[in-house]
Amino acid sequence: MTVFQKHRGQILFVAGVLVALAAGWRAFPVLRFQRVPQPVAFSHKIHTDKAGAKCEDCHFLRDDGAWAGIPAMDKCSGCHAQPMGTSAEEKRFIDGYVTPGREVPWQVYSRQPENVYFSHAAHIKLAHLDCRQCHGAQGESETLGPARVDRISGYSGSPHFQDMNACEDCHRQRGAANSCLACHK
Amino acid sequence: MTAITPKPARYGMAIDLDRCTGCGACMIACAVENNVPPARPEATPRTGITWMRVYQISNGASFPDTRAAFIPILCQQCGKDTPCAAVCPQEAVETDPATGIVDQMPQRCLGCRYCMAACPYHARYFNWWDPQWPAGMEKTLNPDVATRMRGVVEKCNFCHGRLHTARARAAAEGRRELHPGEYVPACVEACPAAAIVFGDLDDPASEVARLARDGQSFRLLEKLGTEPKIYYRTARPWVRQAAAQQRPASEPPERRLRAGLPAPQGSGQKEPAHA
Amino acid sequence: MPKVDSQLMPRGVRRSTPRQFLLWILPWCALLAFGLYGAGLCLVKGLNQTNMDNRFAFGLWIFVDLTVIALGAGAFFTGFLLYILKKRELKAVINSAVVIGFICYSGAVAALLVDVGQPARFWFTFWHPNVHSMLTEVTFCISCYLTVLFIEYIPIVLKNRKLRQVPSFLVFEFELHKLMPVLAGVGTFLSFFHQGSLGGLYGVLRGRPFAFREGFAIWPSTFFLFILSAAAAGPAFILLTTWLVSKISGKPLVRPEVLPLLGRISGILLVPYILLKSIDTLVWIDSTSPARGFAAYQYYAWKPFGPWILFAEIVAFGLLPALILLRRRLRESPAWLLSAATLVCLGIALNRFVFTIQTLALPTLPFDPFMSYLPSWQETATFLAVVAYGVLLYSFSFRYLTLFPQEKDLSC
Amino acid sequence: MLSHIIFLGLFYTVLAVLSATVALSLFRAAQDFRARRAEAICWQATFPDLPARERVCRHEFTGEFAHRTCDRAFDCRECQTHAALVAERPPDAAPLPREADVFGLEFPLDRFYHRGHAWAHPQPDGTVTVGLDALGARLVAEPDAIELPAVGSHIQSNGAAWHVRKRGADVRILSPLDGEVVATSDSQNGWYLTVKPDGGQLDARHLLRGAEIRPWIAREMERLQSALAPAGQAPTMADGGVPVDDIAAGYPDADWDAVCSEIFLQP
Amino acid sequence: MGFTRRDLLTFTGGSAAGLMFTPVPWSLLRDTAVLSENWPGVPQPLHGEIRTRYSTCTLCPAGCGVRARCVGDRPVSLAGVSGHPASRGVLCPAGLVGHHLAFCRDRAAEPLANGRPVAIERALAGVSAAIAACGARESVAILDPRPGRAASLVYRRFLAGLPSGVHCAPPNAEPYGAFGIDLENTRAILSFGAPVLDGWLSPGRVLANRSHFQLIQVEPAYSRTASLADLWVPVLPGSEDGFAAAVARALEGETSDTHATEVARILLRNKPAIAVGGGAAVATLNAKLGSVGRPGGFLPRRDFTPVTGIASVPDRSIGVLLIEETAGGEPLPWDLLRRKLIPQDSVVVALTPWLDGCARHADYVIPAPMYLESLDEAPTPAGSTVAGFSLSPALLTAPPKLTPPAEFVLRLAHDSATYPDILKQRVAAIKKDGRGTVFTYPDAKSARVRDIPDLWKAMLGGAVWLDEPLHSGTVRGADLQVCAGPPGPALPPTPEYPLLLIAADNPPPHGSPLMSKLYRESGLRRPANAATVHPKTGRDQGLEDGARAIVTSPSGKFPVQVIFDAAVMPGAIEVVGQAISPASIRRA
Repeated sequence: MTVFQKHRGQILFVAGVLVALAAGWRAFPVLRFQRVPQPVAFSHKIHTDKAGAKCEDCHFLRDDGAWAGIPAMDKCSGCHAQPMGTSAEEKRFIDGYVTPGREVPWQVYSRQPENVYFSHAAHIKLAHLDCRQCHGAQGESETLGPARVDRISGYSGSPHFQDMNACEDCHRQRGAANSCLACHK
Repeated sequence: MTAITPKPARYGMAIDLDRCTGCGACMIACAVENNVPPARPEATPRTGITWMRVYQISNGASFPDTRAAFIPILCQQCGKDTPCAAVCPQEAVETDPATGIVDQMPQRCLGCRYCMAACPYHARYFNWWDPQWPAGMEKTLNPDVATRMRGVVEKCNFCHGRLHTARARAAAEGRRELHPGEYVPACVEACPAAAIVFGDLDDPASEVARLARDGQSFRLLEKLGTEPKIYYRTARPWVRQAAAQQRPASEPPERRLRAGLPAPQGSGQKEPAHA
Repeated sequence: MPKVDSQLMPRGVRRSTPRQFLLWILPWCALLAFGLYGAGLCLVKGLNQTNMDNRFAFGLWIFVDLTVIALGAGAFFTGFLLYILKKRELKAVINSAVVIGFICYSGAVAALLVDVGQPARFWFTFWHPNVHSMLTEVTFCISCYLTVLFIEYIPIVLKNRKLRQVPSFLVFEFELHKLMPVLAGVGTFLSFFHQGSLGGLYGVLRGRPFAFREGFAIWPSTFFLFILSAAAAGPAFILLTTWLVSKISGKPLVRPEVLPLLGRISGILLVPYILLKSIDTLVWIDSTSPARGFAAYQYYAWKPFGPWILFAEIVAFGLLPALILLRRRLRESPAWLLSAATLVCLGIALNRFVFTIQTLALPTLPFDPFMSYLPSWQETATFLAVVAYGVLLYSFSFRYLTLFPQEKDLSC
Repeated sequence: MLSHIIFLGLFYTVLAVLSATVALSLFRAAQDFRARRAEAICWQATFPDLPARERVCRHEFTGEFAHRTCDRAFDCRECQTHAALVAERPPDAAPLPREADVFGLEFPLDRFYHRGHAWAHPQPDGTVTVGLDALGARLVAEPDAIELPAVGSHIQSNGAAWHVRKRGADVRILSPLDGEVVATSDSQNGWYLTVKPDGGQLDARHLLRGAEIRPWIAREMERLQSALAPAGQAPTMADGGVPVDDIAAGYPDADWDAVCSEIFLQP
Repeated sequence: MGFTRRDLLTFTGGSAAGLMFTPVPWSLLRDTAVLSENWPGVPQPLHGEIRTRYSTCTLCPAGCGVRARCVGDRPVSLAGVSGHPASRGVLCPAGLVGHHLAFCRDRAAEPLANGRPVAIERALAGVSAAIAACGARESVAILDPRPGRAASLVYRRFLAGLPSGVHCAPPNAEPYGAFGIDLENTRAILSFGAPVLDGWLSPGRVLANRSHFQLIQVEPAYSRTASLADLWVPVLPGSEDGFAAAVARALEGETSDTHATEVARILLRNKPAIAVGGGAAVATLNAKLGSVGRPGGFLPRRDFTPVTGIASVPDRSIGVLLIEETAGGEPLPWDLLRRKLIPQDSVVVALTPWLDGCARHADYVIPAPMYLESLDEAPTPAGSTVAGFSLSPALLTAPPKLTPPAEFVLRLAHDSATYPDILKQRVAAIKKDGRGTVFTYPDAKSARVRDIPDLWKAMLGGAVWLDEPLHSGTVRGADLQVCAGPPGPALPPTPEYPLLLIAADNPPPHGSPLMSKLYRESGLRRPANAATVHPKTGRDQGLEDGARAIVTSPSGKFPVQVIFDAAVMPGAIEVVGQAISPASIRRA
């Protein structure tokens, strides 16, 4: 009687466990998210270094405390009405969006659920957080990677995405408001 | 630590029933502000959603001695032993210590409706349907308030969306504290007769605190001991009587009908007491 | 096929022919299918399929849940008497009691899952529990107790004639059965709490002076009343079902002394219940309700919920059966015994009805009307599905499992 | 906070207890198999579920009791009552005639009979042959299948010795003794197993012998007849009493599974 | 040996156990739970920069200032403009949801000829032909719901160019004619059924002054206004004029019935006092009160140009009738209009945003833009003591195929100018006169006209121009012209019509689906099909509460649902928006 015959049961059981672990930790995270590429290969680096743009030029706080977020087309067309460089991507961008005046459907990595009210004003002006704390080094990035969208819930699965526990912990540490509707709407 | 949380407020309302003309502007402004959908054709007065609902009450007398008044009912924001918050099995309801507002979290809500059974004011509403708007009208939704999905409970939260925007504006100016009057719910703003006064009940200087203290104010079902934060005012004794009295054992039919509700089975068509 | 059927049956007991059995279950299957369709509509289209509304936030389902759970209490109480207090005679019905308990609780949980607006969020209660809510207590205890019942059900299944031929099953059953007292203990503990918190569910509604009750510690008086009443009703219901099953199957299932014993237990528990219930009611009328601005007489001014309800609850469905069940002579006569048991069960149903439905029907705001409500066909269908499910599960258990150990010795 | 701890504490304790209970019983079950208690336990679990009429004490046959139900699952080895009775009335040592004809069934008196109709026959070489007695043999006359234990495997008294399938009846023959199977055969040469008994020699205290057999078989025949009788009919035998070689053939429409279970003590 | 079932079970059991230690079950549990947060059934609001834009409400003559909260360009909510001279920062319920009107059903989407879609040119040609075909005795009439607008000027010009053109207005278009009401200084209002607290004049202005005046409501029905009046005098329907006369006598000190004396005493104690609503007797009463041309009374305006009331147009005289209907959708009395038409081959043209109004009777339907969908104008606010004018800039993008009524008439007249041009001219004229002040909404400031460089731009940004008041007392033109009051005394009950039909409530305006929902669910507005009767009356008629019934009156019969209400005058049937007449009710 071989060892396999003798412990057939245990061996098969363990095999099952291993297969499950592999599937759950390796395959699942990949399958779970849909990778949505950005419509335009935008480079923060070029804009900050070459064009000498500052972050606040595009991403700023409005007087009413609302966050401007990603600039709209009129901002882009301000410079890109005509090609500034020679890159094919820029040409594609101008032909595809600037000339027809279409807004670019940017994918936001840290897009919060609709029921979340995130006040950039409070976090910048009062808590003095650094953008990187939530958005990483996006500002220096050469290109924009694809956004990860949960296939079931449709919520952002990008590494920059802060989930509620992260928010709560920070709020708890800093003694900030932590009631539901302090951040939900 | 606590330095960063502003001085807690206790927001409340004083509603002058003698000014209320029953025009319904408050209901409508509320629904617009909070993305309440137009009713389904199947909806009835008992399945529809009206965070704020204006009831008509009457002294029960017959023509020409009859007298009527209007009384807007919204979540009374109970401050003590809040009935709904106490019973929610999964902390979808809580009282915000910073504002005293009773928060309802539709995204956390299981839809068990225990809170609705618990609320003596019937100020909580269940989404019996998925929300629907006529084609194109969904473009007029207020971005500061999330739409609710079918199967959850919702209620007045003093236009929390407006509180958010007010706070954001203050934050943009580097303030943590809000100026009085910087944050006002939609119904208060919309009331043509200025019958609703809103503010911090804990701020002795505030108009609402003054009104709440003066002799003409009362609260609904005060004896339940839930410390509601909505004060009603009237100089008309019968209105105070009709609104604050114990339940009458029987009930003249017009109240039922003016409340837009179908005839109860079994309760019979009762005469007005005197008629 | 008939051969397999007969080989699954316990030996030495007579069962209806496959044909008869088929004829018996077919209508129930049809009812189940119909009910599942109704429930499906509620799940897919939402609760607008029901006749519940913002005032009648709870309807038929909650009433049914409370009732069946009260009736299902027989499982825990019989187990408690048998395994903890070593009341051997009850071995004759324990299996049946367990199955009934399992049916009642699983049925109630199923109905609850249809009843909530967002069933997919059921686990939120476990993940973000509000421990001050009676409903949390109920949810936790019921889900645990359902597990207990399931575990208690396993040995009964494993003792099936075919399954027991697998030695490992039989051995496992044997070992599990040795630990039954533990399970019985846990079950008793859990049932005790959730039967109570089901009462607390309404007793804590300070916004509903009709239901609100002062209490001890965190529990209103209804907490304890519900426990007592459930413990009293449980045995009565087992008594009824046992009698019913033996009538339908046309066979003696338990020794003649067992049913009166159950009746006696029920009666003994009924007495303190009625006593406390009366005291509680008086306290409520005298102080609790008036203190909250509601004179108790108002509640009974609305037709059809007149004062007769109080009388029925306490006297007709409480005192009367208690007296019958405590008199040996009456207890021994089947007619009296059964009618008393029926009264007890009806009394429980009425009591639960009063707390679920009447509480919501009564207005609180002075200018607010009295409400009434009739379930929609989808609601009714869902309820019937639970009934059909119960009948089917019991029929199969009765046919293929040994629910009444004494049967095979009585049958010849 | 405290309430959270108390509440959740209780909840998780309950869960722990439940899972512990199940785990424990699983573990113990495994233990039983390892310690060869499984078969005994099966019989322990089976015996109480047998109808009372199948659990009568052997001393009822010999009239020492008017009515007595066995409370030791037919294991007389530890039974004081049995010991006492045997002590005061030892089974006659006098050699008996080789053959005993009971209602035309041969029950050779040189062997010991188990209540489940297996006999044990000690051999000169110390082994014991095990077979089906005449009644059992007639019930399963031409078996559809026989499942014999592997040579070298161990059997326990009252545990399943081998399996016989006949007309949908799946019969397990209870072993009359504890021991190791040294040889197996189909019934051609009269026995199924040759067993090397534990402790060198056969302990037959719990087996029937001599004078007990006739009354025992008499009762067995009654039970057989009532089992064979279709509901409501008076029990009859094919030929005025003596069972034919293949009873099954005589009762084509009898529920053979029920019949065999009755006789071979299956629940 | 092969892979047995038992092996499979073991393996499955193992993987099940293993899975518990991976994120799979937990994240699936979470995702499915939050799935409903944005499943297809739930629309999500659009986001963008929050802007504030201004306009002026044209739904009714009140001319309220509108502050729109917009996401990008889309208005998401409307509110009043604080400090606005007419509306005092208030919008009425209908105004609050004006931006929903564009999404209502029953919208006219494209030009129709006899119910069939046509190109606008075809419609134009058809109408022109009809006009050309009109003989000398067949007049061409335009029904102008709001005379005194720039558009009205367009109509008048066009009609002047025709052999027989009639510029007419529906009844009550301008209740007080050349006069405004000096609410700010009035101390008592004696109202004969006027809905003083329920949408009368500019609601904001009325409510802002409510604390200064005593309100006496003379009305058979216990209306919302009556319920809040300082004194409610329930009179028999149709006897208002009689009561007015009685009060007039009482003012003279003659003895009269107790109510009238009481009322007279209140009026004398609170001067200046005015009487509003009602008929000729009310005019004389006002004369007695000396409220005409005095502060706190009726003050003349500069901008008034008299318009023929449709009632005074001879019957069977109109060959082509162009009816303008506003988004506010005050229902026009079609029976009255029909009588004015030439029985055969008269052509009716509906210039309307709605399909369910007069469009139902029209040969041509010219879809007009909905409120806030195109640049529009608001003339002098109702009851204002000075002339006024403001623009109503568009906040919504209009669907194609819409033609503003004035635009249509301009094209009929082959005038090259567009409606906006006309408005420009109007504003230019105001600028030229240089009289009066302009209140600009964004900064809530008033400035003299001559101090504003670009009046047009200011107006587009949200502003209202107010003329200088006339020197009070100088009454130009006619005396206080009173609106057509209620009809004469109601006929005595007959066996056939034992009861009296009276108007309960204003008919619900064309409104947002949201508004109608809220009114229906709160029961705040009585449904149009509700007949409210006193329980006693109802039972005498063999009805019970909630029963379906048929109301029959000389002018026809209609189905209703009976509501018992002890507040209703016994012997009366209150039905929403019904003209007073004898009637009977019986169960259906």
